[in-house]
Amino acid sequence: MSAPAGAVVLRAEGISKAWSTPVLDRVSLDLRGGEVHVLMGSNGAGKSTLAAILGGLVPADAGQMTLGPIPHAPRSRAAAEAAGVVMVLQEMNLFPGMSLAENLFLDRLPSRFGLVDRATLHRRAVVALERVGLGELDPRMPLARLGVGKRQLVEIARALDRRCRVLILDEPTAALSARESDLLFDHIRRLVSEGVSVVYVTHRLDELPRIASRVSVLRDGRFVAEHLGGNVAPGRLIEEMSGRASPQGSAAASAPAGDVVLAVAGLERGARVRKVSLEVRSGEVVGLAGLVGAGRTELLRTIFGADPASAGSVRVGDGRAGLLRSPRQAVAAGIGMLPEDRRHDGLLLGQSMRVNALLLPGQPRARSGWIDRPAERRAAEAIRTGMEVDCTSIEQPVGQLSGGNQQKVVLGRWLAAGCRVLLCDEPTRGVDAAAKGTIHRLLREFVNRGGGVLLASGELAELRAICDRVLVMAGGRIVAEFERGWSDEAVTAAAFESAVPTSVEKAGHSS
Amino acid sequence: MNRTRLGEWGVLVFVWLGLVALFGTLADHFLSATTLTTVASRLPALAVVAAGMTLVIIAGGIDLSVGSVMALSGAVLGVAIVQWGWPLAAAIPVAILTGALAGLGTGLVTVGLGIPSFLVTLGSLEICRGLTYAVCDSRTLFIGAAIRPLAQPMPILGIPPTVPVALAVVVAAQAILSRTVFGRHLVAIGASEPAVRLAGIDTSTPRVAVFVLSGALAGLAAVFASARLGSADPNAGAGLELAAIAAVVIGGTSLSGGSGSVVGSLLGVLVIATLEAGLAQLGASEPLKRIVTGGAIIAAVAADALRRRWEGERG
Amino acid sequence: MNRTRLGEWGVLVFVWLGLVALFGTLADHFLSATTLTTVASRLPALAVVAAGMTLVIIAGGIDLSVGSVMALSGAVLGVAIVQWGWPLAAAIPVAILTGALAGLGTGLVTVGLGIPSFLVTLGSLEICRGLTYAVCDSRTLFIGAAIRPLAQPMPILGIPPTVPVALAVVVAAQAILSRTVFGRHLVAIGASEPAVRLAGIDTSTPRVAVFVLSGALAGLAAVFASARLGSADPNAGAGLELAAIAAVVIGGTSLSGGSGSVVGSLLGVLVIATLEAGLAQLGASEPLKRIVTGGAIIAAVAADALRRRWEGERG
Amino acid sequence: QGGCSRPAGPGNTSGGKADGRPRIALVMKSLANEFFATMADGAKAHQATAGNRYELITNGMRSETDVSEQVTLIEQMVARGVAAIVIAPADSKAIVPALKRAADAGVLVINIDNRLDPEVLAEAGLKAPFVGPDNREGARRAGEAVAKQLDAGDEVAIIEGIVTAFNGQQRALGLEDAATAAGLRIVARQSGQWEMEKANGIAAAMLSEHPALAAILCANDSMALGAAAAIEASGRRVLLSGFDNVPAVAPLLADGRLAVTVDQHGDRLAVEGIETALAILAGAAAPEDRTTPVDLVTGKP
Ligand SMILES: Nc1ncnc2c1ncn2[C@@H]1O[C@H](COP(=O)(O)OP(=O)(O)OP(=O)(O)O)[C@@H](O)[C@H]1O
Ligand SMILES: Nc1ncnc2c1ncn2[C@@H]1O[C@H](COP(=O)(O)OP(=O)(O)OP(=O)(O)O)[C@@H](O)[C@H]1O
Ligand SMILES: [Mg+2]
Ligand SMILES: [Mg+2]
Repeated sequence: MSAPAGAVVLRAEGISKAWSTPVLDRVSLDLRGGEVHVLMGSNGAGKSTLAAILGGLVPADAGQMTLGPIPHAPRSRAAAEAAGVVMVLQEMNLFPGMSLAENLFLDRLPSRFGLVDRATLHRRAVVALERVGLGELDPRMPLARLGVGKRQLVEIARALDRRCRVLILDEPTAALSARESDLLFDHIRRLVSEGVSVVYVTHRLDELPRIASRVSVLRDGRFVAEHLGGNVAPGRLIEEMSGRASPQGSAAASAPAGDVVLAVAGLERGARVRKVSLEVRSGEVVGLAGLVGAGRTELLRTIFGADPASAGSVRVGDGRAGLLRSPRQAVAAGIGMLPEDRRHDGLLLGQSMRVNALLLPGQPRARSGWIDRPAERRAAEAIRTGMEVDCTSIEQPVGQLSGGNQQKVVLGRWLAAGCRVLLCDEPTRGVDAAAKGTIHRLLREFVNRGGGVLLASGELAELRAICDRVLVMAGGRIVAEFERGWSDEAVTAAAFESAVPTSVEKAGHSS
Repeated sequence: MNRTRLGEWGVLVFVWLGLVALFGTLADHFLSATTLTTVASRLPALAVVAAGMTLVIIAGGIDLSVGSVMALSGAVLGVAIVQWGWPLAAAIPVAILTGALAGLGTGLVTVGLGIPSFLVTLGSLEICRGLTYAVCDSRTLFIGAAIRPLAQPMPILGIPPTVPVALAVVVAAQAILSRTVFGRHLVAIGASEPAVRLAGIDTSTPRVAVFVLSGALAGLAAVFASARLGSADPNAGAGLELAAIAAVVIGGTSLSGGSGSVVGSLLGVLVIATLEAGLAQLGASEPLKRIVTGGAIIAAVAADALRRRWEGERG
Repeated sequence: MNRTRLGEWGVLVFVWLGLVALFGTLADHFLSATTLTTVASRLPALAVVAAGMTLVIIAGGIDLSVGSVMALSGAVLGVAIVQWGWPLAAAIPVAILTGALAGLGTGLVTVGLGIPSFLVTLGSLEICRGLTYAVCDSRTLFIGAAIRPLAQPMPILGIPPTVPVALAVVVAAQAILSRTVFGRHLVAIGASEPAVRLAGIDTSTPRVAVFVLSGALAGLAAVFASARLGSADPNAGAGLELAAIAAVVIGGTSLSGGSGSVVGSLLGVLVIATLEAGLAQLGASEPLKRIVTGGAIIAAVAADALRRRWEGERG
Repeated sequence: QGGCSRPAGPGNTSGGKADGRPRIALVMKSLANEFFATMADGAKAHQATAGNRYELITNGMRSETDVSEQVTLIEQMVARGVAAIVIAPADSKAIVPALKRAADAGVLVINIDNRLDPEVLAEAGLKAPFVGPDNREGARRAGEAVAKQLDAGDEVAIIEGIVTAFNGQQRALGLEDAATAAGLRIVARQSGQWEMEKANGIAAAMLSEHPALAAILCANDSMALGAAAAIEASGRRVLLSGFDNVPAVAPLLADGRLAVTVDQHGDRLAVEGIETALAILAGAAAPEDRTTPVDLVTGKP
């Protein structure tokens, strides 16, 4: 993209913010007209906090902001939006039970005498949805019918519909597939050409060359570097973000594959998982690629027994082939899972790292059900060191940890349990580059010790970095398999060619 | 969504028809116009309270104080008519206002201090009952002729005028819920209050307003109950909160907020009233009544759970 | 966490001391050994029920049936002693078992069908009350000398033997909660049931077990209550659920599950019992009693909410 | 008088006397019930007019059926150091042990309103003089008054109070006695739990189920008020009886919608109990049990 040309639109100077500890320390940032200003930094660097201050969600403790010539001190998100600063949050704030249209316009439902004008609402909703390529959806259908990716698009559509001078996007592509990301980038480019300025937070290095006009790097709440244009050497960025040299070499130092540790045969679950057969060998990381809604999450959950299968069988190692009826059976058989939504399904956010790391059927215990506290503390400390979890103590609630550290806690739990097979669903979504590297390395070490991993990811770069083989899913089936050395084009083509529209969304139309 | 709604209501209508058939067989005169009148005249008070409760629950709260608020409003109504000699037309608004004020207090404390409404209304339940005893000196007030016309069956329909009023309230509450900005915000608040706040919407006002509404409807219920009984009873409404919650939940509203319907609650009320009337006509013994009522609550909720599961599996 | 616990308990102890000082000034014999004894003898039944309720609420449920279950267990105890002539040592386990079975039923329905326990126990509340009336033919059963020793003050301490038993139960329940794998799982289930299930832990067994425990403790409470009355009263425990919930929440347990303590609930019980004792000694009028009790619930919860906010601000 | 503690236990003769006046506790059932509210008012008026001869503490329960709460009240009164407890028991058996403990602590116990079970009293070794009405007899006379206006074979229904309450049972028995004696047919009998609202629903159901119903006999006036509304809504002419003579039924008596109710003079009941206590405290011997009069109050025929 072209270098920033416009005048400064939004200027922030000396912004500081402390929660329980200082999070932002005298950070300054300026945003020029028609630029895409990318913010990068490790988990917890303060990117979202800075964005939230700009967007009026939280007040700064110190510092000033100006929007054009006038001071910018929004007291609320609504005030910021009125001034033309619109923000898409990192955590999705949508209402699954309500219709798409209502989700898009909840704070400004068209109404007459307090009565919602549905016709206008739906007309506007169709327009807003078309903007993000969801024009074919019925705005009356409940949001609950959409998968995570499409929900993210709805959230973005909500922001795009507002007249804005500044658009703040906090990790918008974390849940998007390549195709959807492309669509979003097209939009951003269009908005920029219309003079809108964008603040863009991401962890994905591969996106920089495609949209960044400028890249600012935050580390521990301080501004550390700024780069013009998007062509920055990844190694340098990682160094700036982490404050140390980036680990050399890919994590995929592949060992020869051994015996089959996981064999899935003819697994079915309604229309979402159809006759899936696959094998994972010891020493192997097998990837699952596919478009949003292809059924990867469902497949992993069905293998794990979290959702009931209607037919098929699963075998772990030399064990008996059969269906796993519950996660309990799966864990007993030697499988562990990193769920897609780790905050809800993987962790107890209010509980300590110690409790979460040892949340397993076989907790360290002395006799007849009584917890052996010293043994427990030792085990938790061992996981903390082994997994390089960054926390103040093992008593810190995991809700306060960064995404990457949260994921390390879940991973550490399964490794401590001694499982043979790990099912990983988007294990590094929203995780910074350094923590991502650590997680990949830990997974690699796990397979090198004889384990097997089945890993679903929407990020082709991740699949390339760590997988020995990649299976492509579409419409609940496995439609292609690639050995190392595959190209993005080939995988994407396979995912598209066989992509069948899901029956779920069709039903939404007909109602 | 509409299909689901029909499914939900279908189960209830089915349960209700089952009850009617059962009692029709067991009791000699169950299938009669008198029974209809009896059941119809018992509906209004519970129906409007359940309507208010539905909105409160959908918005993520609960109101345990409805029974006491109803008693308090009834006491005020009785004192206004009997002791101060006010005309009905003046006393009724005051009774409703009393309920609304009680609701306002609850709402302000709940929202202002950020305490679960379960606890605040557990407290206001006691406070309002105490105030009721204080207002009417713990005595039943006989209102009599001044208010009875409201509860006398109308010439042709055979139902008292309170019934259409209550139905209108239910329809209005349903419309508020599904057609107004206020109603949609309530649903959203029940689903996730922080998310609504983040969307730049004021959540305090609707959250307080829904308690005011629930209180006002409890006040209206007091008018209905006083009309039917011809008296204001300081002990009125004991256990009303549980009956209303049961009706709401039988009607398919989720106790955790964010979804539900007022019409469903009306069906829930109908089921409960029919069950009561049937058991009374059979002359069932007290133990049997209790066991059947309890079993019915569990059965209704279980049926709904099974229906959901079944629908979920079909896709 | 421990600092927070102390803070929580500190507020309660402070509230309690305030009450004692207040009543000590207003009523001339309040600060006496006899008052202590009477408060102490009132505690056991409510304390063990509140202990069970604490575990249920921490695990994300609620048990509205405790009062009826207590009455049912009491009726069985009475019938066993009076009509079948069983010795106390045989009748007590049967009473506790009755409670446990009622809890088992509740637990199985709740977990098996996936229905909120609020509704299931709303139903079993009615069912158990009906069964109670059926078991004892709606009559109070006088047990008499067989059971009274349990309620007689012990020689030196001046408190009945039920008090140390109840304290032991509270300590045991707290130990279960914070020291056993079962307790750990209960807290985890209350925080996020799906997360626990996906960690490969069986959640059904603990979820059912906690209702069995709550039922068994209601059965034990029935033994305490029967000892105090020398009789089995079919109406025992009406409203007990609300008193227990109030105690639990005053004690700092979150109604949404996932955190809390049994010791806190005991302090909650103490506050409630002291309030009751003080108001009774003053001979407060019924309206005043209600208003003060309600106000106290709200005040206690508000104080806790403000403390949290304040601690949150200090970080 | 400060908050300093004074021992109040067995053998403490000064206990119960503040300023030399005896302190008397009146423990009733629920003050939510009008009958007891009247009783409390009567006692307070007596205390005020009796020239402050004694100090009075009145207490009632939250709910009429919560026996254990009444036991708590008894214990608190002992702790407060009263000289006598005048009690209207919520249960004729279950509170005897608590009263026995009170008596052992030196407190005089007078039983009013609802008679304690003689067997249980004997078993516990407690003596408590009784002053109160005969509920069964009162109800029988009310039933009789209604039966006089009916013919043998006519259908009647009974709405009982809480089935576990002793006075409820007595009243139901009395009504039954009268109906049987007059050859009436009792076609329905249910509990209205003492409540107006419940009784209204039950009466309505009885009226639809029994088209020939000639009378409804209620065990208290609250339920009679509920039944009266149901009768009026049905447009039928059905005789009705109540019990307690609360002020609210006056208009119903005046126009004959309520045929009869029973006055047990609740206000005087407590006063007589207190007088008995004062007499015994002053040294008189414990009197014999005494049944107080009940009066029929009949409506316009
Ligand atoms: N509401 C809050 N209360 C307390 N601490 C908070 C709050 N919000 C954020 N923090 C803390 O502030 C720090 C910065 O968080 P922030 O979300 O800004 O980081 P980020 O750079 O966006 O990270 P990520 O890449 O994981 O999104 C973190 O340590 C976080 O735990
Ligand atoms: N609980 C549900 N109810 C309705 N539809 C669902 C549900 N869960 C998933 N779906 C739909 O089923 C399809 C398969 O979803 P799944 O989450 O398995 O896909 P995925 O390949 O993992 O994609 P994603 O990247 O969104 O996780 C999607 O269209 C999704 O919207
Ligand atoms: Mg962030
Ligand atoms: Mg997925």
